[in-house]
Amino acid sequence: MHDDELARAIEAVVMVALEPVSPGLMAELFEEPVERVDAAAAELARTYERDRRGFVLARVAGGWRFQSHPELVAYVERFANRDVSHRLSTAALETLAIVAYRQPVSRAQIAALRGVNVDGVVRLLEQRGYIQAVGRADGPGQPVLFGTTELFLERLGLDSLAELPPIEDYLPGPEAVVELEERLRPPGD
Amino acid sequence: MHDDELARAIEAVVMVALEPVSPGLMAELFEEPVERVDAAAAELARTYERDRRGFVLARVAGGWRFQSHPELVAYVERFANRDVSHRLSTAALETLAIVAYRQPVSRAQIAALRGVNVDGVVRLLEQRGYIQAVGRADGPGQPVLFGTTELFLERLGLDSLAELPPIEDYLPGPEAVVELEERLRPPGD
Amino acid sequence: MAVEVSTPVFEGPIDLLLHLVNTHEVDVRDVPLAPVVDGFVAALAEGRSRYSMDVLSEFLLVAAILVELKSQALLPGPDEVEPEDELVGWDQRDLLLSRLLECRAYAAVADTLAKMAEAAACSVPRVAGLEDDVVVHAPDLLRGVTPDRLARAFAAAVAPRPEPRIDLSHVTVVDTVTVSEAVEELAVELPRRRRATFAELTEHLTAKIEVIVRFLALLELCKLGRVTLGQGRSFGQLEIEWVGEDEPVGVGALVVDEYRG
Repeated sequence: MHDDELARAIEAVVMVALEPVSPGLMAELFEEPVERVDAAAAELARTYERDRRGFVLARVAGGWRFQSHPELVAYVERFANRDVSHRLSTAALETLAIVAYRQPVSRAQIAALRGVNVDGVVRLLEQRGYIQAVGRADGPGQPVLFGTTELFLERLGLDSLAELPPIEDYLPGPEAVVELEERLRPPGD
Repeated sequence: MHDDELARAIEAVVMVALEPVSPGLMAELFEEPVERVDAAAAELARTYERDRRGFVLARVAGGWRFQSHPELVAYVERFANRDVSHRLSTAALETLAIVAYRQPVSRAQIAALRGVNVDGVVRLLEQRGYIQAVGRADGPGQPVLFGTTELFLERLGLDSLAELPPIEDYLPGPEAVVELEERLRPPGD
Repeated sequence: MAVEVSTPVFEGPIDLLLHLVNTHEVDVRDVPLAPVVDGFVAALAEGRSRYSMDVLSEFLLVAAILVELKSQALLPGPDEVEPEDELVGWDQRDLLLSRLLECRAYAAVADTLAKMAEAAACSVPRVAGLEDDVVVHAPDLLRGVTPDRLARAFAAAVAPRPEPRIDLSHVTVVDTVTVSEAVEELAVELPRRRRATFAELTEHLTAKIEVIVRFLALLELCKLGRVTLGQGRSFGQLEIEWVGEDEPVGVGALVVDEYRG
């Protein structure tokens, strides 16, 4: 792979990643030596710094990730604390409900139920502290499993998950449950 | 704010956003005219394209967001371990097209056009988040009127509905009208 | 393949008949519509393997337009000699045609939309969000969310997504009972009655569309082997006999074909 292509591939993958991406994983993906990948990422990071970009490519927790430049934290905080939505969207609430009733549950399982990619919504709920990673599934890729947090219980005025309303009272009938089980299987049907 | 500072602030904020960031919101955060913010973002987008970065700054659903460059889709797909394209059925797509071009539109109006009951398809599109109730008609029964969502724009990579291809280009010409009439006859007649 | 009909003035596919009526090559007043319906019933008797549900529903559409044309032609208008009367048939034809044209435009653009979506899917958006060390004082997003609302949200999220079902909305734009709802209704009523005529089953109905929907529902039940349909003589009453179980059947037990639009 050319230097140019390698740099672009690193940029693309790290841009869409939710967690820091390890050089080892990228080396596998690109079929390149891990040292070369790591050096290319470090070179990119220098380029951004030199060009005074508003973001940095940072080496964090054993991997590379994009984040905002510390010099611009004032704007980022203003953005994060903007007074836009006081309420969760329907999509976010439904996703939270799925996590609450189906925990532990993976992103892919939620996506299969909701029929759309839920990465952004899961991220939002995670960052607001309503859900958290509680483990990993055994299957291929060992996807992260999510569950609700103490904060979630607190906000809903619940002592424990056992106090959630029994979902049977809200479901139309036994057929729906069967269908639900079927759709909870990993995608790829 | 200096041009440089503005560009960096845009980069920092868009980098941490979960959804496209509207120029209006950034104008508020930065206390700059919205036109200036929008122009600066567009200039950044051109810079990335010129420098052949692996990511793009795209104008989608009324805002700016970072996304991976389409040329690197192979790596991103391998990384995310998922098929990024999942097509809707023809029935769903045609219904979606009707909603997109005729919004606000009621179920009955869609059904009258498509010639079949569309309750299931409309519900599916609503659950996927591509369409939503946007109001009610004045007529008898005050049927719910549907319109497309921001997610619809995002999925199509459109900035606004104005970017939809003009439906006139897809209306059959006079020859097709004649042909359609003839198709009312059986073959060989 | 369209359903063939046979009348004293015309023999052939029913949509051709509509075409001829519309182009005034055949006077709709000369066309007895009963044989048209006979042709339909005969077509059904020949077995459903020959005709798809699309063809049969298209027949119903065309037949409905013919009935409407004929009723307009037979009813004395306020100004019978007005030349506008000549245009009535054209109006109907144009309506059908313009609907077909518009549908074709949406079908064509739907393909373009799918391609746009595919192209857009090649770019994956960044959704990593904020770094962990950014201080967020954003308002509590869960304010006002009760456990009950959460449970409702879950029920909404996992509610089965119904597949599209056929009905005859193209004949009327008023919301009406769907075929599967009618199947459900008949599956409760018929075991009680054992036998009934079509007239008895539909006497409480006022809208034509509802009668037609009951008819389609009976065809469904027949296909499922729950009823037999018979007719003593030509133009006689349509007689229905329930041959399913004695107990009323929940609709969950009946698998009604899913029709795609």
